[in-house]
Amino acid sequence: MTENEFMSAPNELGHFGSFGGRFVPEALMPACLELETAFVEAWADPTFTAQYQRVLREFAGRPTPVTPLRRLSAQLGIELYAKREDLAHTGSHKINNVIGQTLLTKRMGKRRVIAETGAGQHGVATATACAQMGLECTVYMGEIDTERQALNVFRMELLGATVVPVTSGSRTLKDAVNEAMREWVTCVEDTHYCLGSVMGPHPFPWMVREMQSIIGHEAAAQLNDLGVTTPDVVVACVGGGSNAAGVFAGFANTTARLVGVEAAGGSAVGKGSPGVLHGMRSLLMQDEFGQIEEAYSISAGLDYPGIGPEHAYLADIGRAHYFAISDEEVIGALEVLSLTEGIIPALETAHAVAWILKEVGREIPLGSKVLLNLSGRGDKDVAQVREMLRGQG
Amino acid sequence: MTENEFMSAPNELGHFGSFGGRFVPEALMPACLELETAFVEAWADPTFTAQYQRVLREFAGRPTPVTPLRRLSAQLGIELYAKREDLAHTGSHKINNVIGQTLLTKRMGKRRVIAETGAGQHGVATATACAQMGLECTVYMGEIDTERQALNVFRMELLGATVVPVTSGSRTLKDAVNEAMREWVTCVEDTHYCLGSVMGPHPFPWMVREMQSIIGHEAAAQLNDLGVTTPDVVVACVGGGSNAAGVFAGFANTTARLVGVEAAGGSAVGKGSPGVLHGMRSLLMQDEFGQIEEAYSISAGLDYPGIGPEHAYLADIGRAHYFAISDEEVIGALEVLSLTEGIIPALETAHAVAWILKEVGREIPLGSKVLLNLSGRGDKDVAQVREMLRGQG
Amino acid sequence: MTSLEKYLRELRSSGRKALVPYFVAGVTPDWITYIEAAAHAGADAIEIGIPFSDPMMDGVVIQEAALRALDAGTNLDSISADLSALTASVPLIAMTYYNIFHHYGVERAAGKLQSSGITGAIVPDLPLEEGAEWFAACATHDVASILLVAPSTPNDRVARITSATQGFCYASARMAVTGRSSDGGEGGRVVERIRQTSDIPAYIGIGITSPSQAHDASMAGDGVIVGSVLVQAVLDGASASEIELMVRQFRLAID
Amino acid sequence: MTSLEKYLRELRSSGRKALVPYFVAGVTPDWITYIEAAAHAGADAIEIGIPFSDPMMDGVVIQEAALRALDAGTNLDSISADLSALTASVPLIAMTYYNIFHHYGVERAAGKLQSSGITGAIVPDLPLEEGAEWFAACATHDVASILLVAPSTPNDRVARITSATQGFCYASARMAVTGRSSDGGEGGRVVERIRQTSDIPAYIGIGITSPSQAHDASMAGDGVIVGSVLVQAVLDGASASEIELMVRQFRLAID
Ligand SMILES: Cc1ncc(COP(=O)(O)O)c(C=O)c1O
Ligand SMILES: Cc1ncc(COP(=O)(O)O)c(C=O)c1O
Repeated sequence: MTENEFMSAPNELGHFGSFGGRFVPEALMPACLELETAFVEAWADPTFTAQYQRVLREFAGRPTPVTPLRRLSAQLGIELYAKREDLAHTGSHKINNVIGQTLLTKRMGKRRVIAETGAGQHGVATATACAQMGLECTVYMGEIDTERQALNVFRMELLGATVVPVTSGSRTLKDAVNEAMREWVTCVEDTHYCLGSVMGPHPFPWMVREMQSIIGHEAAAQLNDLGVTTPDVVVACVGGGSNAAGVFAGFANTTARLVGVEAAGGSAVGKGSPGVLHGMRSLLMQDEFGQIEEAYSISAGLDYPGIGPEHAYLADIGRAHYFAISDEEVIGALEVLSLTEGIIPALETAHAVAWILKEVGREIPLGSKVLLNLSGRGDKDVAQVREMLRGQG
Repeated sequence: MTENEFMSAPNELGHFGSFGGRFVPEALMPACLELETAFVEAWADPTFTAQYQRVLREFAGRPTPVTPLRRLSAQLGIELYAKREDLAHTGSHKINNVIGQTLLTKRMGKRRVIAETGAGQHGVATATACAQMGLECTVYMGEIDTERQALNVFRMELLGATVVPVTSGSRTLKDAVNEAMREWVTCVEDTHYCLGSVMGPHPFPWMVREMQSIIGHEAAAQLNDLGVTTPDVVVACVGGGSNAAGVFAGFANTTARLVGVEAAGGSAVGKGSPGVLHGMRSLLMQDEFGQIEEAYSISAGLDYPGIGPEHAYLADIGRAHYFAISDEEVIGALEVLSLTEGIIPALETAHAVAWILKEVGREIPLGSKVLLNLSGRGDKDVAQVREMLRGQG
Repeated sequence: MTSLEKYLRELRSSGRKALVPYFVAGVTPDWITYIEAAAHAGADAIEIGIPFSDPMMDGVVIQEAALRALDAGTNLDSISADLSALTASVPLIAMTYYNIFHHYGVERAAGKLQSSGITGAIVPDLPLEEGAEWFAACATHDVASILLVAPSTPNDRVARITSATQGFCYASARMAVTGRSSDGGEGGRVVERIRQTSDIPAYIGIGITSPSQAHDASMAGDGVIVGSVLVQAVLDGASASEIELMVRQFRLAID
Repeated sequence: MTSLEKYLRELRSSGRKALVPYFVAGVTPDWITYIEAAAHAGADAIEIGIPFSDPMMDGVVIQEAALRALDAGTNLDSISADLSALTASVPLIAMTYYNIFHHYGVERAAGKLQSSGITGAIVPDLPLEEGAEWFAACATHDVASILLVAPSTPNDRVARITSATQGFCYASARMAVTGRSSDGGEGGRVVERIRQTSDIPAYIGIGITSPSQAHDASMAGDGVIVGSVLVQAVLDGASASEIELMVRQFRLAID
């Protein structure tokens, strides 16, 4: 938890530049303050961080390896490495954050966790950590998503969680967050809200980034072992931005170029403007009157109209750069990585892959050393991809 | 590759006691001999084993952790640990063997790999390793299995493999092995047959065991780090027996009791008798005239009427013990592990879990230190389990 | 002191408990008639909900009404235009989420409220710490920024909130979003804690759905806010005179 | 020397090329009539396939026939019983997979073959190295154990095989399972390599599906084995006289 020039702690209001903050109903303010205090104390407590690291090691399979993607590198004319969050328990980086927050829940003496989920990755991860630690767990999920991702609903139920279909608004992720916040108001006493990305009110964006920064710190050391002192480019997909923030954290104060890749249909940096939603001031997709727009992406995990406030800030100051990838480009990238490297990435991750494939020789000079954060595995998406390829062919 | 008293190399004919051997058509004999020589040389070559270990580390995520299952331990009154092969790339231990064999394929100068698969786990693992190494790959899969496991077929295809539906016989795993052998005859020159378990003709049972023994060796060291010098019981599910052989190898010459758990409908030790099939003499389920019987199990990976010859031998000399678990007991065990530890196991693995749940206080004295080989993750089975639980009401 | 606060303090001095009904702007084409009806029935001020796509503090009833209003194309400009037809002279208080004002531009938004005859604003997701810009804009345009105190708010925060709130202090009767209600809630205790720090009028709201609940709340506080039950009636197709009748029952209960 | 080998060596001395048709026992209720027909048509010995559930060396045609026979309840005992009705006097050679004999008990199985009038046995999945028990049992019961040499067999192995095989040495014409065929195969080269090590009669089989292929093979070897094409005809419903005609064509081609 070193003090960085870039990606250090936000100010006491949770501001990253003009972004972040804590835009919550007064009823939740004490819980946010309590959480901030608890997090700051825990994160400075070697006993806590050791426990966090132990659970990640013993239970979640950390450290995940860095894999040199040799065949794809040769084809592209760059040196490409993948940080393998797909190998973490439950299949993505989401577990890192969730283990940190559930441990914190126990430390705060709370007995119950609520969470929102879109496709179900964060929900499954939360249900998993709660089962492992013996916490009660309720997951809010848009009704449409519960239908699209019925298997993930069943997975959460197997893990002992209660899944509540959210029938308000667009009945997807954005509304699941609204509903989780509404519910949190009624049970802050004994319940922690385990937010799934670097978003929401302070201290969530900072806390989740810190709990994901293990990705970047591991990767930096592992690349070093592979002879790469500093990569030229670090690339990650961005939904809320937690995997990106996690990997960026390991390289923020190096010369590495940091690149976040959004879905074209959920491109808060590309198409958004500053706004306030879900407890934070950040970049949001919204209409002329400030009504939040529906995101649409082929990948449920990037289907969010906002972005974490720290990313908005990093974009603002030019420390990180954000690009958008269209649905059409994603499937091809998933196929290329599967075929040449034997890794079927999540559709979310495939956005980052697609950007690399597209930009070699342009944004990525030939010969560059590139680190791809392979945020998750594609098993969850295989049925969908199959349908889509059938549709095409 | 130390010389053990138990689980040392078989004799020059590939015999483990009266089991094993090389019962193949003359046309395949030279290939088996060539493979044996190549394996013996490679396995004694530090460059090769280092490469094997490097790929497992960098690509497949080894070492997989040993997780203390604290909540379940407390409930059961034993000390239970899980070796987490579910966290290996592609979701099970199958990748260990496949990486060894594909590296060997390259070393032998062959350019192509064929494999059999039942549910598709070994097929996906083989397709994965072939993609990673740039080998051509054809997978034989019973026609019925290609229908039941259409998503795994698609996965293999995404990874660049050709999947050939086998229409002969019962159109399941047993026939896929037959067909792979038939095809191998026609292409032994440039093609390696990557068998998926500790079965088939010598050197496969030995070679696959050696390539899986990394499970047991890692686990022994990891348990030691957790303060367990020697576990009292080591438990693994048994289809062909590769994950069991792999974990047993780390404990064969300790006082640990070794337990293999078969599916009641595929119980070669429980219901079988000595016979010859697929190149080996082992225990087989067969009728009074020596016709091989169909296995039936809820879990496709245990749906095999035989068992690896070394297991037949270990059963024979009493070094390992084999029990059978019925389909009905499996689902409950899957639910218990999911609920109490946040790990949804593969249906195969759930057999081993079920045996533990059932035998605590009987075969497993209270207070025992038990190592469960958690051979694979349940994601592949979740749809099936959901249907079954629905069926129950 | 803003005009609204002056008015409400005088109301209290007169011994009258304040009744503040809430309606969602734009929920029907003739939503203005509900405002007129409520004013007729004796409302002392009226909360006008400006619909937002993601109403984090609202329960299903108000969510549904907001959605209808948005589908009908409601926005700050259309509301302002609609309000120009209002004949009743009753203080109006805007209630919405911060993004609506933030996106419109806080200065411009406060001006718009003023020019629409709105003299107060409740922005439940804008806490004390983040409000400076908005509060300043409101000050310029004589719009009272009304803050909430929740049952969970610690005492030191109550003091800071009551010293910043204008018009009145909104005492949240329960840890819940709008619309939920079964018991009387903790409004009385919240009001007590407010009074220990300030003499600002303290109104109780959130989950007040029956006249008898309103009566109890008015015993503890200086006024009551009644929302979801009215909005539900509107959603169910109530006429303006039916709404007038409902508001009158609340009026009777607290007088 | 087994009776079979003596007989086949004499056949060779007489200058006659051996024709060995193959049928699956039990494939039809009256399968014995095919054996009679083939004997009539000039077969010098007949291979009788004992069906096995997992025929690893067989292509689709023989697999299908084996499946039909198994479905009809065929087993070693039923075959033996059926054979007792055979009138033709032609050497019979059993062909099956090792598990059939292994499970029956090798001693008992060899005795059963003998008592059924079978004087040779081909067990393609039982290699030299694993055969000792079976070979010994066969020896006791005057059953010739016939071994195969494949195109891939290295020379030193060829020598060991030819010194162990009895009756004849089966020269596999190609690297394939039964039934596949397009070209002439490598049978000639395999026979040459067999002859460099032994004077045992060498018969060519695997994939010989036409009389002209049989003719070519008979030029190189001492006999030919013809299987799948006959089994296919049986599966297609050929009558015994049609089979007789087919075998006669092969006979003509190699004489
Ligand atoms: C594999 C994977 N990658 C990325 C994301 C996007 O989340 P974030 O931007 O917080 O990393 C998700 C969300 O579900 C995911 O499952
Ligand atoms: C997870 C898992 N465990 C066990 C098995 C059984 O194989 P083996 O007995 O060779 O370990 C399989 C086979 O597919 C499997 O997928």
